[in-house]
Amino acid sequence: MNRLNRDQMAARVARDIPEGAYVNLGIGLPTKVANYLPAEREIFLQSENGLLGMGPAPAPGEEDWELINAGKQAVTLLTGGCFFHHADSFAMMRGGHLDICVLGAFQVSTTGDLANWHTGAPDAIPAVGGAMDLAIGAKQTFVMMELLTKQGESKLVEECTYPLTGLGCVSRVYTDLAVFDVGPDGASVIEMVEGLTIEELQRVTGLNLNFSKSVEAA
Amino acid sequence: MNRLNRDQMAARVARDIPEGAYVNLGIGLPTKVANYLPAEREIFLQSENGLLGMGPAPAPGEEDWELINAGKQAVTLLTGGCFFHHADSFAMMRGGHLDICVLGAFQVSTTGDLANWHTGAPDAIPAVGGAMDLAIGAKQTFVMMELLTKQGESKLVEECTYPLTGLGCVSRVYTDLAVFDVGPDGASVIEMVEGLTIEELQRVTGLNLNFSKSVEAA
Amino acid sequence: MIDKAIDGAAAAVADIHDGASVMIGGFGTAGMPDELIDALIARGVGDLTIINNNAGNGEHGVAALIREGRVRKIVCSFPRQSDSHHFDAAYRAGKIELELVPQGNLAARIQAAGAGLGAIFTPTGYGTLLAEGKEVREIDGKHYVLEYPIHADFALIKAHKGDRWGNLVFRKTARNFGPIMAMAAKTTIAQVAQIVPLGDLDPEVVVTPGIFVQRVVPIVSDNIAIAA
Amino acid sequence: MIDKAIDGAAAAVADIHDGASVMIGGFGTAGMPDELIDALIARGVGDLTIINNNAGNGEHGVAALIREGRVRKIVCSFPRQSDSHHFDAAYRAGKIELELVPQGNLAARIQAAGAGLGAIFTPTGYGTLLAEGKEVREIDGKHYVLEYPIHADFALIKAHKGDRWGNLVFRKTARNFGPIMAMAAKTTIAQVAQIVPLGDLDPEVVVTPGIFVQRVVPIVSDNIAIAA
Repeated sequence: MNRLNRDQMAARVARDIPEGAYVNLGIGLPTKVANYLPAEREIFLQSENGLLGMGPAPAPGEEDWELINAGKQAVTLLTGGCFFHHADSFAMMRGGHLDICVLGAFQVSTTGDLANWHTGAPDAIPAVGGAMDLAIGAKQTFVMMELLTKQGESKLVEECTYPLTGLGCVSRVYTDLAVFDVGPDGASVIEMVEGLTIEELQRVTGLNLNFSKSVEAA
Repeated sequence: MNRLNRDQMAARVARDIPEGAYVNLGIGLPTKVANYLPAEREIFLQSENGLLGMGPAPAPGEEDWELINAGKQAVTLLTGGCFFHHADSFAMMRGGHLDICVLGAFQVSTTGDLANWHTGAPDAIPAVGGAMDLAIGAKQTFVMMELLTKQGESKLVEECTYPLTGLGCVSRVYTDLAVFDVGPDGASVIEMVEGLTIEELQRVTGLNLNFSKSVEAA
Repeated sequence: MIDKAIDGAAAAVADIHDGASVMIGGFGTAGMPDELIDALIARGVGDLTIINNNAGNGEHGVAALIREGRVRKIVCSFPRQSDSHHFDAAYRAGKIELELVPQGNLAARIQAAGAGLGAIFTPTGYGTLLAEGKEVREIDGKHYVLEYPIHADFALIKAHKGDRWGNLVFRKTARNFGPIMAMAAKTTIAQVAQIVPLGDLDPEVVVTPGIFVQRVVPIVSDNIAIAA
Repeated sequence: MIDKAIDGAAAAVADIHDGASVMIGGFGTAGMPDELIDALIARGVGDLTIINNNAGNGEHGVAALIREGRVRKIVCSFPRQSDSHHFDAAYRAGKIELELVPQGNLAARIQAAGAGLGAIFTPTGYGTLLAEGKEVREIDGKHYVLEYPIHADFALIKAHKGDRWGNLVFRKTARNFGPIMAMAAKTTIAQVAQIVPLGDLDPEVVVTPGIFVQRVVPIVSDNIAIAA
């Protein structure tokens, strides 16, 4: 079975981001998506700390620590990019102006609930950052995650057991094994890696999955 | 009796505006106050249409119709002034950042209610503009008006009969006959023109007025 | 390559449809997108809801839209102007609906729409005719009125310079409602005096980031001097 | 003549009192007013409520304030950082109160305070732990949580350049919370890399008008390159 590695997952997500899209890539795994956006496609990356038109990391030694991303790493600004304050930045998210937001997750439910900010462990110090704003703000929220935990449990679930980040906010889930559409009608598998069968995906997730015609035909 | 004319009223209001004050002068009569602010006193005039540091009218022929005040007259910008959008401009008012707002009025009540936007006439087309925002936003709202109507009725009243602009928002009323503090404790006369008596002011207003010690001693 | 520049006002407003809600920037003549309004009139669609600070005066712009019977409803703070006879006549004849909004609430409600808020408690208007029938609440000893966001299908605004990504800068008090309307409308159409190459606008100085602007129309107006 | 320039961070923070609420700008190192925080620590007052996006890391800034036991409560979105051990220890020991706020609600609540709103209905956080016990409402088919403004006695922010009237411009992503905190605090103290003569800042380009700034402190930091 051709399980995708993290770079392959990032490349897969990048394929679905069209020219002209306004996109926020969450901290962690989603950051990798930037590496796979084709240079000839003009795509606008937003960073929650007040930056639109984010460019790649600067060359070592060229860092400007007043030009950073949400992960507090040094970045650059593309020609045509601009700066704004925090209220405008989150208005951009909350007001539905971003086309796509790509986030990591602990769990996603088949109806699109997202859990990605807090494990719920009683001794954990909670921290939310911009996760809840990002989850609900963009026109489409994509999640990018390995489908199974190290213990082999599905992170795509009937109902999230971790504390929620947002309700019904995720529209698509990219994993190392399959790509799912999620929402009010439940989860549909729209793509599977080579060598994976419908039966096996049903088994490892333990979910009642729909399969798109193209997947069934494959 | 030395009834003040409109320029004298404007000069009287100007006396009470200290250096460094952020001030909005309403359309009409209050606009005249600007003419009496001493040049050596730095005072910041705000205009609701997105301008702080408003200067005097330009010389004829020098008008820039993209540099106007709330009354849509051409103005200038002082060195150090700046521009901003409408939401920020009204945040400046509503958020309590202006020190003083000077407005005209149809009526003011002894408790500081203001009526200055609508006569309530059934066939009148209502128009409010920034009046309600200005009335309630500044740290102090001053009213400037002739005390009596042409028919001799007091415009300082127990209770406004015209539709209200704001409740309990006026702190001081400058008129051609006297200056009043108004508020929860009612109206106090803090100044009268020469030749006017306490008895006469009581009579023409028909109000139960308090008089400050200095007025009583005069 | 993304290029939001569009040639001519007519093309820019070609999808504004009957029944659309249309924000129009401007305060006085400053920031009024005259050529876009003319193109909207020429398009001939009606039943429009117009959001503007005023209700037009004289014979052009919003006044002309009203004169031609294209406006079902107007949301504004100050309809009565020196020469607002077309609005006055339509209003007295019951041919136009008026939603009168204090100017700061108008700005705050437009900003709330752009920011995705569901409603705001504002102190402006409390205890007045304009709050009648509205929900009120006392918070920390002050009284507030609940007001809802104002969204629109389109915003027509006028900026000073723009680039192909839709970044805008404004000029003096022509800024007024432009930046917040751009955020509140589904489709924002900005007429600009000049389209400049990408990168010419200093990233610190862009007032409206391109994400809020869908179309940029270069139109040289002759009535306003253009500073460098 | 109005001159808001003040000589030295110590003088600038000299009236911050025990029990004060203090907003501190900055996101990461960008826009963090380090020298003002150092002066606040040196001043020795405690029982403070701090509003910042984070809860400090390492040994300086907000982390040092917490280490010295000066902070009764912190309002922030992301207290857990790579090196936030002073916050972590104080929190686990029950020595500091945490109000955890989603970052966009933090920004919106600060902005609401500056704009004089009484409360806002925001969609962020609906249906989550962070909305527990809060008023919710469905408006036009979407769900919202009622959130209240965050005011403060003082704001400590870092800008790029300022003038004697308090006008400010910022640099790159160091802008972040500065402009909205300046509007939300009774007294805003801005450290700037440079004070320029009145008129040097282009009126179109001023990000924070002087009305929102009470004190401007020129401080040349050596850790950030200063662009022209």
